[in-house]
Amino acid sequence: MTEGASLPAGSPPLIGMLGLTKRYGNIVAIDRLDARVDGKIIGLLGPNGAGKSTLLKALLGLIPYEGGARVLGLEARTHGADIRDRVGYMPEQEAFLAGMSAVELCTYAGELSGLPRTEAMQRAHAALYYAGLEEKRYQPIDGYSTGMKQRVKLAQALVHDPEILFLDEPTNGLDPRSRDEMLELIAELPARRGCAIVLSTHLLPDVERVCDHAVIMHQGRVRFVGSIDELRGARGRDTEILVEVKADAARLGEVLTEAGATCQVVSAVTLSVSLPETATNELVFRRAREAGLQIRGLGVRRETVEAAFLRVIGDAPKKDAQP
Amino acid sequence: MTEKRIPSTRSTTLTIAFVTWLRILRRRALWVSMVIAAMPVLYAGAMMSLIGSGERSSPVSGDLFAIELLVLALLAPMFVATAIGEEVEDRTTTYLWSRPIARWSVLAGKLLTLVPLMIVLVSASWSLAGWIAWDRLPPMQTYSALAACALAMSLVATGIASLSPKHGMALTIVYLLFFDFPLGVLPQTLREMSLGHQVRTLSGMFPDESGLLSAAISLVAIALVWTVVAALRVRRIEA
Amino acid sequence: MSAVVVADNCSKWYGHVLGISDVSWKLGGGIVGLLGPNGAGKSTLIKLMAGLLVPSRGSLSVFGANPFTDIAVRRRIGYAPEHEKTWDELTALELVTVMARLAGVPGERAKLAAEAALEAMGMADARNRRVQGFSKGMRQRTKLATAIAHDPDFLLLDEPLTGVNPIARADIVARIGALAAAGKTIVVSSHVLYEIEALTSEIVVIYRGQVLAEGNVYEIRKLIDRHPHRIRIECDQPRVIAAALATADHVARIVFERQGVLIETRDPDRCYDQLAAAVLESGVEVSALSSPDNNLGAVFEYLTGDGGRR
Amino acid sequence: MSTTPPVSPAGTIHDLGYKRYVGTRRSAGTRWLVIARNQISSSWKTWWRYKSSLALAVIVTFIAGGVMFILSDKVIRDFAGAAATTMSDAALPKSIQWYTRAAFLVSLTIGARVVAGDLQSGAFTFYFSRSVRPRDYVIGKLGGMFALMAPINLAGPLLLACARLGLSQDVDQLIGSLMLVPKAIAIGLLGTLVFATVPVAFSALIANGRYAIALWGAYYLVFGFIVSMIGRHSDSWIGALDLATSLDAVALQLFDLHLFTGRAGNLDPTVALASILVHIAAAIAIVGYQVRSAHGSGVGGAS
Repeated sequence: MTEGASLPAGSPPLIGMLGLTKRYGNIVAIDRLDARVDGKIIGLLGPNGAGKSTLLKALLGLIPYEGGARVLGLEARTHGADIRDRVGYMPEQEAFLAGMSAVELCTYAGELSGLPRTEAMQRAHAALYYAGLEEKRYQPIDGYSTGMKQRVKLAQALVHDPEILFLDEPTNGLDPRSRDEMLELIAELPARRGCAIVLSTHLLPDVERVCDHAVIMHQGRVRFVGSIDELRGARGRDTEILVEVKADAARLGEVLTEAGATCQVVSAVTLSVSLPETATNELVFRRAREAGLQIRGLGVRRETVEAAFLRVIGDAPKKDAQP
Repeated sequence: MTEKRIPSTRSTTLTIAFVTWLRILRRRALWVSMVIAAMPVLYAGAMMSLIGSGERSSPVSGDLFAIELLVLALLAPMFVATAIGEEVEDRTTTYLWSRPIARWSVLAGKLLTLVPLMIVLVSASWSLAGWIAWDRLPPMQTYSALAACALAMSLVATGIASLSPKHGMALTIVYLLFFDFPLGVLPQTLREMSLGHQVRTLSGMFPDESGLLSAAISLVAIALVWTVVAALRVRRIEA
Repeated sequence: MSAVVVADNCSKWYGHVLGISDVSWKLGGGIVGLLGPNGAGKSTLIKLMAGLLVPSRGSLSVFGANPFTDIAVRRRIGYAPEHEKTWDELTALELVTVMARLAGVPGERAKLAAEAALEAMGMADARNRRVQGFSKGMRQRTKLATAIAHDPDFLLLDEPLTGVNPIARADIVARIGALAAAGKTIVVSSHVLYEIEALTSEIVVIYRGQVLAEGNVYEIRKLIDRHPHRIRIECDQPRVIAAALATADHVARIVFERQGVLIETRDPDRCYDQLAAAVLESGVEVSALSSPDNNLGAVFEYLTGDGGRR
Repeated sequence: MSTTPPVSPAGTIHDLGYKRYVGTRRSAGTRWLVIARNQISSSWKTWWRYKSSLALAVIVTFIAGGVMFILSDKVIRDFAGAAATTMSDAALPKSIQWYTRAAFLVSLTIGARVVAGDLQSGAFTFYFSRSVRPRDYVIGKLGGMFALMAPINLAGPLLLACARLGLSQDVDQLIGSLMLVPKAIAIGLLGTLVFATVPVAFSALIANGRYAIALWGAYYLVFGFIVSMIGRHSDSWIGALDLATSLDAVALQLFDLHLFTGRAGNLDPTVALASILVHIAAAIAIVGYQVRSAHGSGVGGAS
């Protein structure tokens, strides 16, 4: 990602929070958040129940809160409607209207955000083209596959020309190609449409691929705000790499283990390798060649966002069994 | 491990009945239906306090029975059409149809819970209303007529809901209120097609109506038609 | 040994919408990954095998019987659907117990079987909670438990790993692997190759309603090798690597990027070898090596011959 | 990505890239119109949800109009012979209860699941993540229902009133019956308002569409019948809680018809009118309250 914010210098941050607190009865959903968030694609990360959804609701001006929450310099409590005209929201769950086609839904969405009907229609088609739903856009959404529904959700969030997009789990349930395409769409958006993106997800590789900034939440608190590079920390010499071979990862594991590396076979063709202190990737290439194996891929050697994430939230044990 | 045999139809039906009961119990259906079933009691109480004990005339009892029929015409679609429609809409049919069970046993299981539930609700409401209105319980014959009505209307709802899962409930109510009941006041030949009319005859509260046996036969015939529709249709529903 | 599933010119349309088209396919046993993009026909094929759909044309049999009409054969099938909704008012234990009973496990034994199945899926702690409060991962586990509680011989798992976080995913994969080790025939559908690679090396690729390829994952990879590849090398001296490969006849294009070089080749197999040689000879420090074309999506496009179009 | 085919050397390449929206946005006060229009167009799609009931209303209009025209001077009397009127005068008020029936059909197929359907399908997220306020949603949905109900409840009586004017034999009679038009509009508006609001209130109260239909049906039919009977026997206002009879009573009073009044005969028209207005007001309040309280929890509620 390139440097520099999309807003001119001196303008307010994309999102600013000052002592933002939200209580549901006795439960504190988000607790005294203080942060200035800028960037082009901002990953909003955190385990289930960390308060991500509550934060998004507060920023959209949909729920009362204590403290301050500003989006594009507007206070959400008082200017919710203005903010929502300038923000596109792609929800995680299905939010369609029964019996409508994609074009109808997007046109309707545009009109609801204040566009005149003709403009909304034009933009609905443009947004659907952009999201890659061409010939099917006249069919009712009820019959769409998961991937197409995600595209419709993206298109309806884009249709009213927002300055920020809030995307909630946009790649859930997508096959790799659709996921690639969705991430590509997302990555292109800041440049092509001049809008910033807040991407809430639990798929950390997605964050790694497209985000330049991250906000990590845990138990209602912000644990980290900053660029992805800051999140990963100073890039020292990382020890763990992921190697992909044409065939027989186990064999490569054997030869590398002989050379002093610690290996773990991930699948028939991938291998996770911790190289000995003094070695470089050259060792992998050499040993593979000697064993007659072909290297097909080599993972980036740095702390993954996943590892950094786990470090930031205090290495809390991952419990899927949390609702 | 367990030996592999397919479940008996009896056990399937009972299991489905159990599930249906649990689901009904854990959502708002019960109190909604109680509100509806309480209405005849309200009527009986109000009328008795207004008219007083002297004039316990047949118009009130006729009205009371008509109200019970209306209550059933709402409860049967609500329970049965919802139970079938939601199964299709939520695609939980995939769980059911992938099991080694006969499909009609699913319908039977649902009816096994819902019909007695309706009979209990309506009987309670009818007993209470009757007791208020006449100081004694209504005659047994009226109970059997209401029970037959509950079953027949449930079968109609089953048929319509299996044809149109999504709108089965609204369609069943419209069918009963705007087709079946009005038919009941038409000349003899058309009247035969009305469930409402046959139930009135069976109740024995309307002496001018025709014979019990023919009414019972007509009732069974109407219910049977819709049962056949449901049974044929459910075999073809894909998940 | 006779085949578990035999599909014979089997097609399925929903109205005018194509599910699968003219599939002839045999499944002998073991654990098989059913791969394909969203909407390719994976679910249709699985539902046909589970007896939920009738083929529009042709036939499909499971253990020699038609699963749609033959009740007894469905006793041997365990099916976990793709969609989320269940009877959400029930607790996990109630749901699985009921499903086991409907599959023919009698009386109290159904409850024991359900408890065992939930235990096997790592859901023992949550078994008395209602499904409506479950997260996606818990729902997936509960669905899997309903599929295995009656001890079927043949498991059909439709996208069991979708929406599950990475750590839970590894756990579920391990649990499915344990079932396979217990001798079940398992079909697992997924749209993510690496999920499946962790489970099995036997793969069936479905694309546009047809069986596009089947066999060992290595053979699928050979298919992938037959079409042009782009290989991205991130290193400190991209021009050295580029120079080493520039003369090779299979290299079609070399593009320099911010952090490295992108090489387009018509013969990936040779290119990877030459690349490794170049790295070793020049001593260039390679920090990453990847190929955007080394995935199923690329092979779908290549094999169906429609390049960049969708 | 954005190229045109090379037509001539002097050709230009147009930039088909993204254009920012530079126009002004419609003011927030117009959003309800969009919602109302969507409600109408989605109800119009299937034949049986709305069109069939509309057809029923058209048929009623034709029959009533035919009665007016063919039997115009036939005099009808009640059994006592005390009151009498012509068929053409009776046709309009007596047709009101048929329009009401058609409207009730629409309320079952559409009205009683308007809000419940949106709650179930996640549409609240769709609406409230945009600059739609709860009041826009409420006004839009109720406005849409009003527009759907008006052709049934309002257009028919109005047409009949006009037909009645056209049947006048001389100018005096025409002037005498001129008041029919505002009267028809008044009763039509009342009916429209009742069926545009009360069923929607039930759908807002019960989040499940099917239960909402059942409860609304029970309220309108069963409870209505019960209270009207109670009212008849007790001579009290309570009968006015029955919406159907109340509408009928108001219609009969407006058109000054005192024949074959049925259940409506015992009802004081003023009380009936008051009850109808209270129903409408309460319904709007309920919808407003329920939508408001669902509004905050509607978005991003992934638990």
